[in-house]
Amino acid sequence: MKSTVIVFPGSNCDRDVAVALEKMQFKNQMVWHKETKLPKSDLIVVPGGFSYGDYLRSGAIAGKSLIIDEVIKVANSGCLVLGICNGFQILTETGLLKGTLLRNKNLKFINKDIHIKVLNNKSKFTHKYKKEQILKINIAHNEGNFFTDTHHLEELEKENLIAFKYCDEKGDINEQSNPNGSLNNIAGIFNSNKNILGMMPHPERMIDDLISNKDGVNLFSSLLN
Amino acid sequence: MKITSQIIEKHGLKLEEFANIKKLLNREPNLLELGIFSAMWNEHCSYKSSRIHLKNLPTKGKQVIQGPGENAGVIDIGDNDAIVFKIESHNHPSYIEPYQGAATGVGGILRDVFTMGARPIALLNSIHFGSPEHFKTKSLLNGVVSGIGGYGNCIGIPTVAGETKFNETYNENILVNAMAVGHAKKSKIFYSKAKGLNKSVVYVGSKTGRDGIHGASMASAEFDENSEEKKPTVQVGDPFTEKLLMEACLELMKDNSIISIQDMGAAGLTSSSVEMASKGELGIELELDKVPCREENMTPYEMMLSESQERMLIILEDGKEKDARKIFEKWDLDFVIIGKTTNSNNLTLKYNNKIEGEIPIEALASKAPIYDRKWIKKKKPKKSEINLKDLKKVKIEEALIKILSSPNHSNKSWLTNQYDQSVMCDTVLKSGSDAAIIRIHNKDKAIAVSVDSSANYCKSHPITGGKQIVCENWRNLITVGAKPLAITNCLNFGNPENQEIMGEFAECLLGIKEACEFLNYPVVSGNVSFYNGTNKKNIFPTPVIGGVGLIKKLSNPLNHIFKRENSLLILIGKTFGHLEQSCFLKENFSISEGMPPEINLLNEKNNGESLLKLIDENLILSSHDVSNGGLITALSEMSISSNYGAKILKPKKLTNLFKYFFGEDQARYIIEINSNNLPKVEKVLKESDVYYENIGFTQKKYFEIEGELKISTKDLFKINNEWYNNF
Amino acid sequence: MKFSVTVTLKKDVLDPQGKVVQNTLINMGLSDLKSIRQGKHFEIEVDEKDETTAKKKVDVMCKKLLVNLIIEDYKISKI
Amino acid sequence: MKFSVTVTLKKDVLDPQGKVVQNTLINMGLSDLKSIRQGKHFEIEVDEKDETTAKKKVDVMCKKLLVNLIIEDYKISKI
Ligand SMILES: Nc1ncnc2c1ncn2[C@@H]1O[C@H](COP(=O)(O)OP(=O)(O)O)[C@@H](O)[C@H]1O
Ligand SMILES: [Mg+2]
Repeated sequence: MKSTVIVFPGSNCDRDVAVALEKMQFKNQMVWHKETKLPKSDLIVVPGGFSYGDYLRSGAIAGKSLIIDEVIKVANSGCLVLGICNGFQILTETGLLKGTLLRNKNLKFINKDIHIKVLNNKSKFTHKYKKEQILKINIAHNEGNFFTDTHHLEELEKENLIAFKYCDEKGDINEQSNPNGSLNNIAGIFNSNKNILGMMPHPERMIDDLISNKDGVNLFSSLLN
Repeated sequence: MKITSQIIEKHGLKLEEFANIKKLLNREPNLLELGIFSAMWNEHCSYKSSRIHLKNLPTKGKQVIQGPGENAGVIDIGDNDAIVFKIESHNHPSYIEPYQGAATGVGGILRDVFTMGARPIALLNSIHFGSPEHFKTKSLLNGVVSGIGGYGNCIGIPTVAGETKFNETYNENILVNAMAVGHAKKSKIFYSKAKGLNKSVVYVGSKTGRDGIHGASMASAEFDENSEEKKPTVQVGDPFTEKLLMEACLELMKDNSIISIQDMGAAGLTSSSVEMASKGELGIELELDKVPCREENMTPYEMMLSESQERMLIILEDGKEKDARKIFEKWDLDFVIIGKTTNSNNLTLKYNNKIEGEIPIEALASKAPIYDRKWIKKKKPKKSEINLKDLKKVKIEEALIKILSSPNHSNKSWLTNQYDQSVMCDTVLKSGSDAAIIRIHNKDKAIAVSVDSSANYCKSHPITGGKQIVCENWRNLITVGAKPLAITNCLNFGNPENQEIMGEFAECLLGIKEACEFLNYPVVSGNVSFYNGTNKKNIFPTPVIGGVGLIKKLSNPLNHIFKRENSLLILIGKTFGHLEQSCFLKENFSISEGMPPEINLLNEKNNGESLLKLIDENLILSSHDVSNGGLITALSEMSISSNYGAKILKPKKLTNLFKYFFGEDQARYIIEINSNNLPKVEKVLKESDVYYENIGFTQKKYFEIEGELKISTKDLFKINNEWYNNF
Repeated sequence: MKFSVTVTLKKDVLDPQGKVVQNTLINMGLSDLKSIRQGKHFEIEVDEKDETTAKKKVDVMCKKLLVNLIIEDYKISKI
Repeated sequence: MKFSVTVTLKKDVLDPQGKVVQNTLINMGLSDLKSIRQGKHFEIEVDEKDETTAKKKVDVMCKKLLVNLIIEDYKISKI
């Protein structure tokens, strides 16, 4: 499997996700945002961080960079695209994913390990997880408060396009287990084709027991076959 | 323009100093030159009041690659790996504008570290606020914390450890000290010393604006009613640009184009160019019209004194300009050759081809004033007036709850959850324990880092206080299994022109020196911040120690959290029951007189090294040092974040329960061990002649002292986590 | 020619920031506050003398970058 | 009574956001852009009929919370 990580000025989880991909045996390449061509690959990752300092709106400026036109092209032709954290924000700014990410409801940056539930394990990104599996995973963001219009929200729920929801240790999805105010506790969504996944939590931080746990491993291994 | 005494005073210079300047120049300086002298000769850059004391600190050791004198200290951790680190204060700016002040503090210290060729891998901070009830405290705390997070999170370097304290002594003068730690190849460290004639001096990074003009002088003057007027000099941090600057510099450092590199920190272009030239014993000529400016009509004076952030000065090898420029252009940063090195030994400033200022480098550097300020010894403090009968008026349980729920002891996750602690994916142990552990990327070794201070101890007896902070810092590294290697220090004090304050400074340094020498724990970098206080009210002396230790093999990282049921608890070190200066007396009786606990360096070293031996032999499940709040507080902390509590047996040779449980005697640790390992553990401790006691064992759910108290660990957690909920 | 652009969240979009600010102000005793909404403000200068053309250019900037049309409204005025 | 408040960075204070936005717009081909500075905008409604008193109340909100007087200027106008 070949993967490509897009690097924007201000990306800072680009190395982290590259390390994870390589550890999972992807053949990975980094591509600078000023490039106009993408190498042929099976997976494109838009990494986390603070592209352009999150100035204006997080993801807005990266959403206008040269390489993004290419990302949109290949995404529309079915290539797998994974946006993590700032990557998720960028994907919503490009329109590849609908909705947007507002400021956390407590107006503070939040970094901690939280729990999410796998709602849909019938996708190329999640099939190695069990349905309703609870993962412990790290979040680190200022704007993770997912918002969209009622129509889209209904579609997400009905078409099973919600990948993950925030929950508690036991799997309960409620206001207490919602760290940032996200609509319906949404932590990650697919596009209608399910070849694009945007998620706020950081799976690349969960691949090593010494550092955290290995709850992110299956996301990468799902993508391998 | 005629230089009047008013102008001189405005520049923070004394008339004698001005006379001295005239002598060095053989003439009157013009305004530009005066500004440059004021920047270089102020406390912040010249260390004029502290230098003769700093000289005495131990700075050498097998582990030291670069001691004080460069942008940051460098130590050797084997296998061609080096650790680069330093701490710096940003107290005054943070009081005026907490968010930007703290943010630019973080930005500044990061530049000191990546200037030397290191990729920053961890950030720490030591922040001190006034009383929690003071009307400014809440907003200052909020601002500082979001500023620290705002900068570190954006640039993508984990903020992993620190300390947060409240004390009314900081009501009008908070402390914000930031420490950065980086990793470099030992064979690729970059220094600021210029070499060679006619080499290009290159300006890279952000454009120069009118920010913080005279910031360095502000950091060196006491606050007064007029300090509000100094507000417009606050700088705004731009972590995004700093990220670009960092990546660009690290990219350029991959080959051999750089002769010398220096960040523009306090006193910006002035101090960076003078420092490079002075270390290289060269002159430097700058063409100021070439300086990239953000605002129109900036004068040479403004350009030389601006403290705009995110800028660097580089001296390049011949012929490397083109490739270097390409790198900076790729990162959308300015890259302009603004001058060259010369053999004139002068700082020569040209503007539109006219010489606007010319000063001998040595007048600014080696000939800057040095003061041997008068100081007086601290008298031994009064004994505290508490008798054993009064102690009995409180219950152990109440006293414990008071400590655990106090602002100073409350759980800090409210803060630390606002910092990205995990980015870079090498944080093995986050904040909350005695020290943080950061893995060296791609290797199975790690460093441990911690910052510590004890203003109350230092106030009551500076020498002991100085020793204590070094020892506490050393202990904090040991409890997570690291061999302490070296420290950086940030010395936050009041007005040095006051003999008592200068005495506190001198004596704290004596204490630091003695402890560092004994523990082979040299000082490799640091920073001094004087004039902390308002209108003659000086802050408590607050030296802060930042330590780095090495974990050679990262198989089984340790922390302070109880691991299982029925393991044995051993207290290493002797308990005398020293209550003076303790949290117990402060929180329960509002008594703050008396001596801090005595430091016995011999025991300190022996106990610490013996514990490291036990850790190396894999005999320890968890460990924690005993410090503020005494044994009982340390034990509760081990229970709070765990599923297990403890049952502590009543000590046999007990004189007084309060003294035993709340005393703050030093050089003590609590360890949790598997009971099967007791013989092995005892053997090591006995062989090294370490005093120890078996104090109890871990159990499920409850924290208990036989016959005295029993609290569920859940309740302890709640008690400890309530205070910050108001924020 | 100079323009000011104000960008506000659409009515039906949750404004967490505005809400917190409102609560804070009320807690501070400023109880007459009925509502507060927070948005962005830009001051834009374009090199163009004709007002209609200039305004059009600013409008393009808004549509292309400054405004997230899914959640935000905007207003341009000459200053 | 309703007011709009615009909050802008003081002259000479670095505007990192404005700088990045400006570069981006120019890179996107909107080269007539001479300058752009970013600020905040509030829409505030207060329960008070007298304009002077109402405005004073808004002013208090600005001074106490909404504006960082050290680096920002502000302007209140009735809408
Ligand atoms: N308390 C101290 N102990 C040891 N070294 C110190 C201390 N204070 C300052 N130094 C050293 O003096 C040098 C100059 O410090 P400073 O002016 O703060 O550096 P910078 O110019 O990089 O900000 C540095 O090498 C620093 O490590
Ligand atoms: Mg420096």
